Amino acid sequence: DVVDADENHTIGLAEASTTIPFLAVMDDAFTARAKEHGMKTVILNGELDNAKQAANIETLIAKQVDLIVVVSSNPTAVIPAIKHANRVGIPVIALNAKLDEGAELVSYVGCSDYQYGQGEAKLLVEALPNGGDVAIVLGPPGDSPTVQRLAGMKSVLASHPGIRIVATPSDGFDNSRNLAVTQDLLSKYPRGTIDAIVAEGPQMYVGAEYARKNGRDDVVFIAGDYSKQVEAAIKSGALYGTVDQSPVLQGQRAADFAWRKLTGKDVPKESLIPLPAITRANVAANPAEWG
Amino acid sequence: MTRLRRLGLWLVLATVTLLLAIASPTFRTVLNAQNVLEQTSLLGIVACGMAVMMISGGFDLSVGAVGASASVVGAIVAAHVGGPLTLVAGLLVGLALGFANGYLIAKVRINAFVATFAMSNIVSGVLFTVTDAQSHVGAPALLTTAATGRVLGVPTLFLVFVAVLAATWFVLTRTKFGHYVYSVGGNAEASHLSGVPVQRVQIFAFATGGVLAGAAGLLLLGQTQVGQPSAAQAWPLNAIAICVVGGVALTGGVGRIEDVFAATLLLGVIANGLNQLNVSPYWQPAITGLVILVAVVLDQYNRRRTPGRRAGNPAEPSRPTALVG
Amino acid sequence: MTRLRRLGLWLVLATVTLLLAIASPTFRTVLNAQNVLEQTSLLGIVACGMAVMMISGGFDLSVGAVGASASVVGAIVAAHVGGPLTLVAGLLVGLALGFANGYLIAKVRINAFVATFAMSNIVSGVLFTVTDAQSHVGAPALLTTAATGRVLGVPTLFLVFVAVLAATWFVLTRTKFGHYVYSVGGNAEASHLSGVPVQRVQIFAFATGGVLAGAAGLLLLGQTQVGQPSAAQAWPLNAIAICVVGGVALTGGVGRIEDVFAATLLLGVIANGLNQLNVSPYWQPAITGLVILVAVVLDQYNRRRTPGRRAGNPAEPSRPTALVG
Amino acid sequence: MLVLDDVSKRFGGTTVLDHVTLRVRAGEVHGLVGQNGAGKSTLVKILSGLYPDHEGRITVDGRVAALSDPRASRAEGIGVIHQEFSLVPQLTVAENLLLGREPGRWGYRQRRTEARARTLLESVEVEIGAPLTARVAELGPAVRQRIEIVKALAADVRVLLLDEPTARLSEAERRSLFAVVRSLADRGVGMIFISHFLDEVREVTDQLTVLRNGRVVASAPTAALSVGQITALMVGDELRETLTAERAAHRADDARPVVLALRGTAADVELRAGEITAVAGLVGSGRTRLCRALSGAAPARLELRGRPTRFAGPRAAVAAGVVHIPEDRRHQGLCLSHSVMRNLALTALSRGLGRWGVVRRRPVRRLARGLVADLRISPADIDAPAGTLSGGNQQKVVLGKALAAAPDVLIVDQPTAGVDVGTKAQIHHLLRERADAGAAVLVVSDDIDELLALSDRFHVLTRGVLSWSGTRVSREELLAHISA
Ligand SMILES: Nc1ncnc2c1ncn2[C@@H]1O[C@H](COP(=O)(O)OP(=O)(O)OP(=O)(O)O)[C@@H](O)[C@H]1O
Ligand SMILES: Nc1ncnc2c1ncn2[C@@H]1O[C@H](COP(=O)(O)OP(=O)(O)OP(=O)(O)O)[C@@H](O)[C@H]1O
Ligand SMILES: [Mg+2]
Ligand SMILES: [Mg+2]
Repeated sequence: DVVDADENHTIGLAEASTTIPFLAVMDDAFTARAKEHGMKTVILNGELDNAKQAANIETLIAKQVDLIVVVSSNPTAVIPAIKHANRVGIPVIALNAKLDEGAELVSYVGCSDYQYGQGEAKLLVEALPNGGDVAIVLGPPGDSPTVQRLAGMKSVLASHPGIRIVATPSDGFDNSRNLAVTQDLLSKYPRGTIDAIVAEGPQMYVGAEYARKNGRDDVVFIAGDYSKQVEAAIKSGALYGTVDQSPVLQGQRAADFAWRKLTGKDVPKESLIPLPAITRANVAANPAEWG
Repeated sequence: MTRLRRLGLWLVLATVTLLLAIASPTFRTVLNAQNVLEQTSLLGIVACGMAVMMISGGFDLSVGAVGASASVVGAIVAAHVGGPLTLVAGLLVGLALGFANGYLIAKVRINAFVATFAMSNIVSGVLFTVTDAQSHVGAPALLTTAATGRVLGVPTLFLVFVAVLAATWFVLTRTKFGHYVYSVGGNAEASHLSGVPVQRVQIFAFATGGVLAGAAGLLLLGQTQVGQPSAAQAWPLNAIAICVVGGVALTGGVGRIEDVFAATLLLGVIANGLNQLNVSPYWQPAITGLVILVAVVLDQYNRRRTPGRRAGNPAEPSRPTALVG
Repeated sequence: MTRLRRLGLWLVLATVTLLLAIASPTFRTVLNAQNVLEQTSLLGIVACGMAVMMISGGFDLSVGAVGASASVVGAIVAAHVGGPLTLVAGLLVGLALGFANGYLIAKVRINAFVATFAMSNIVSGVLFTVTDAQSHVGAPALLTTAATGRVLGVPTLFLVFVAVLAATWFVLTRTKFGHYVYSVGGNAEASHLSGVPVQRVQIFAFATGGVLAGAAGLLLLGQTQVGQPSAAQAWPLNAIAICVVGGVALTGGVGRIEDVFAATLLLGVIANGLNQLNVSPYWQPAITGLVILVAVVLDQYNRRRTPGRRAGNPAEPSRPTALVG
Repeated sequence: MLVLDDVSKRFGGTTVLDHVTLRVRAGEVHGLVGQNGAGKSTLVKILSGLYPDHEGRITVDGRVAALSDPRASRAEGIGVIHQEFSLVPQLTVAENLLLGREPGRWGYRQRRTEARARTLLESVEVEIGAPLTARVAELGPAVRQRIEIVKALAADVRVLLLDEPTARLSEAERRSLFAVVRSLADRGVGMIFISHFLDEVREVTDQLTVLRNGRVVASAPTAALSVGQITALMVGDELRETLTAERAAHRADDARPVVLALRGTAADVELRAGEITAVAGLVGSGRTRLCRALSGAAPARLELRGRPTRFAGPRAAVAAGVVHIPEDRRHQGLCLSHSVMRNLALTALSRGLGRWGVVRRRPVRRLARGLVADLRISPADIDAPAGTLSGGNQQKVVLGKALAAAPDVLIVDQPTAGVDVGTKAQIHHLLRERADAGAAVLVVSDDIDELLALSDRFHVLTRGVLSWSGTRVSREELLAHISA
């Protein structure tokens, strides 16, 4: 392929799932920014299935797209497919989820789930200066974000022995189950026996609102990600805060990098977006991007 | 005898509850009991509809998509129009989709798996396209109260569930339609020969299932305040599991709504109890699976010992039965 | 006549392929054809096992958990011991779990839904606990080649699939066991009275399904290089869907492996084609659902028109049939 | 009052009814006879609204009847006793009796249904032999037959179609059914009566129509036709010579070796090589139980060729050469969705068709073709699904399945229920052949004449107890022993 500045480039996005609101906003931002650069986009749904994601990358190779952006739900599983793309000379950018060594990547754009967990833990430390007992509500067992975020949290809490993890139930990133899990925690730990509940995802607003309405103001709630519902819950005081990984920023940056690569400009090997903490203090100034 | 017949499941429920109450001091609090009742109710409502469809000889893999549609449509209507119209809209969505399922199955003669699997895909596709996969915020106060309120300490959601149970029980045992649901599920051909309006019964069974899935979707909206297109994906399999544990045959014609109630509570108590005991989320599915197995074996044993009241074939000790149902 | 009987599905497949080839220039490339074959093969192997279980009158909701177990165990063995032992270990896992399912269903007489649902939960739970939910990296070269290699341009994975298809076809149509699988699924009691070892047939049918799920898990490991405990969750429903679209009745006794092949390719071609046509991922499930509906209706119509050759009940135009299967 | 004009029905390419014209007057019992597969049940199904796609015109009382579905047929006042029962196994006897016509508009009460069923039973004076609250799944075919009859009588019918109602009735029940038929006729109900028992057809019908291959070959007042003439009309010229009914030689011989014996029950029987043993008894007397005990379907202490044995199941029995033909062909005998060939080969497979588990196709096809010819299964298509065969032909498939295994002990429960006269003789011939080849055969039948024609030795069961045994007996004596 001769790179021609006037040629219409097509970039493929092998998405982990297109039906998760967060990722859907990222996809939209990616598409919009790509369009500004005059590039077409193709988005494939990986359905959170390793084999399906690998197959989608193969499909993009067969479609002869000019560049592939990969959002993977497993850091290893897509490596063989990316190697194939490397062999046929299609550049690959990893987005939102970091990949293992082994394949050649133009760049990684996103955040690290590890740092994300660290961000949540820092909020926790800030909310509980005197330490206390906390429960951590996990995502779907075994999924990469679940594992990485927990590891990140534990790394920070290791230097704060005053904060003890007393329970780690799972809500599977589901609103209704978050409510059930929160109810169970609150009945298991009556007033004064638990100090905070931290979730790995944005569903925490449901449980937090429940606690607020039922007078459990003794518990601090911290969510992950910044949806419109989380925003409202921070404003209402139900949530203490959250870590915001901007899907818009990530999508835009991936499109920018793709364009730079295809037009022969250099691209940084890694670009981590900031993971600002959102609390009551700055919620008004930072409206949520998705919901 | 008849009364004893299906005590099996209730005994398991009582035993499990007792064991958990002994093992966990927090399990036996009033607050926790309220929680259990509230947490099981949503899926219980879906399971009531699923039971009607299963007794009629089918099942519905689209209840999740239907529930999600009702919640999204409800949220949109609540945001733009508001009030009781939300209810109407959500239930109508459920009714229409249930009818569509029933039509495909009874008239076009597509089997229930394919019809409702395809329906689920189609509904989800439309929903994601319309909403761009984003959640919609908004629920009328009525729904919020229904989903999260308490009446004299009892969760309103549980009261709604009990009302649905009672209505389903009444329909199944005290109306001609209900009687026909059993006869069609037991032997559609014989029912047809006997003048039972088989197709109409099938269509209405699926319409009932659709309406209840829609109602559950609305209550989910009341509970979480958002209509989320990707919600409720686990409903179909979980509702079928509740029904099967409750003795509703996948082959149709057999099942009692009381036992579906027991199965709903059993699964709810286990899930809650394991959380109360701080069992690792990794172990929870395994323990749930084991308890289900034990419950079904005991229930079966109990039914086999009660003479002359077998559901289905009078199975001799060594006589094989159908694998399904 | 017999040969024409189930052409319906193949015609739909041919039509869909042709339309896509016309509509999309990249769809009709050799590379893409290779991709389609490779992409459908994993699920196709699972569907072969599912077909055997379904024809015998059951089905298996644990194929996903079994596949994930085989891939994780395979990865661990590959990392510590390596080589061909990986294969043995993975297949043994599948075999053992399949046997366990069969035992629960045939001997303990738990219905297939509950038994395999519980098994799936239990296996996943153990797997998560043992691995602490972490993925394990490592696959022997043999598996990597089998899953990703090409022989004269044909994906090895597809060749494996074809071999499994051929073996399943042979077992189902040319062996005593295969005959028994059909007869047990068609009428377990009549088979029992005719001297068919019903329980043994049921157990072996589930063991077959387990082994094939294990094999698919190993190939998944070869394809992705990682054994992930949460992988393959969509396999059970998707494999059942393939079988049902391929005309395998959920009520047992009916089904042909050739048609399962056609259904596998059909679903694979649609998924790939919609991607090639840049159809929005939101619309894809809806279109897939519609095509499935149309395929099943055409197939059914075709079967009804072929005189005197109906599968299943001799269904008359106005006579209702069972909803399932 | 009921008139069929040029009624035809095709299944795909095959014409099953060919321009049938039939007239049933009020108060007339119209007999309909013909070989298995002649199209009798198809005619009944058309009238009950199952085949709205038939050709020709049907009028009831001069008005064209639109028989679009069973409800419409009912609305025309047509009641049906179906050959293959229209019962829902999961429902109770009472619920089945009133299915589709429960009292009330929307509501449903179990108790009211039971009360209504009870009054119904009293009014028709038929003893069902099972409590109204029993589930039909737990009942045998004889009881089901009676439920089917009462169910049809539940409606206020103007035309009643009886498709082989007596196939599973005892002598006494037959009598009471005939009484009901006669009183209905007196009330002006027109009836179509289908049966393979030509004597009884001659007894109860006024008018007789003979069907052959879907065509009406004769229609005349019954009195004008002898049994011989009817038979000749039914089968045509082809097969007449086989019809000379064989009368058993009654060659019971205590010197013959006992092959299989039941021990330690109140109904111990011994089956001898080369003999046909009959077991007679009323419905529910335990005949089926005896068959199941002997064939490994129920646990029992047995003696096989002098050695104490316990079969672990039917499979062990089959392996030892003991094969059982169950009474309920649709539920225990056949897989209706499978081809005739598959069904015929099943038992033979476990007796060693094929090597190392591999089944060779050609011998299986040859076996199936042979059986189809021997038993005159029609259509003679080994690939046709068993469910599309007529009732009598299905029965032949069940029998053929057992014969294919070349058993040493053959236990047959109701071997010829619903089989036409010609084939019945052929089946008797085959059973006799098996016995002559050295097999021990046990026959259970409600048809006394069949037992008498076939057997060398007789046993009578009364409430599960062996109440009489003998080798020579007259019809009257046997009847007396049975109802004693
Ligand atoms: N659904 C069907 N599809 C194809 N052929 C059929 C179907 N139903 C019946 N037939 C054929 O129609 C013919 C007539 O069958 P029918 O049941 O009317 O016979 P019958 O006179 O009642 O016989 P029997 O005395 O054995 O009950 C048979 O050859 C049968 O195989
Ligand atoms: N599985 C069973 N469980 C309980 N009772 C049974 C069972 N099978 C049969 N019986 C009862 O045992 C008795 C004998 O039944 P059996 O079926 O052997 O009689 P039969 O003479 O063959 O009658 P039929 O004419 O109904 O076939 C009946 O009263 C019946 O109700
Ligand atoms: Mg007939
Ligand atoms: Mg009997």
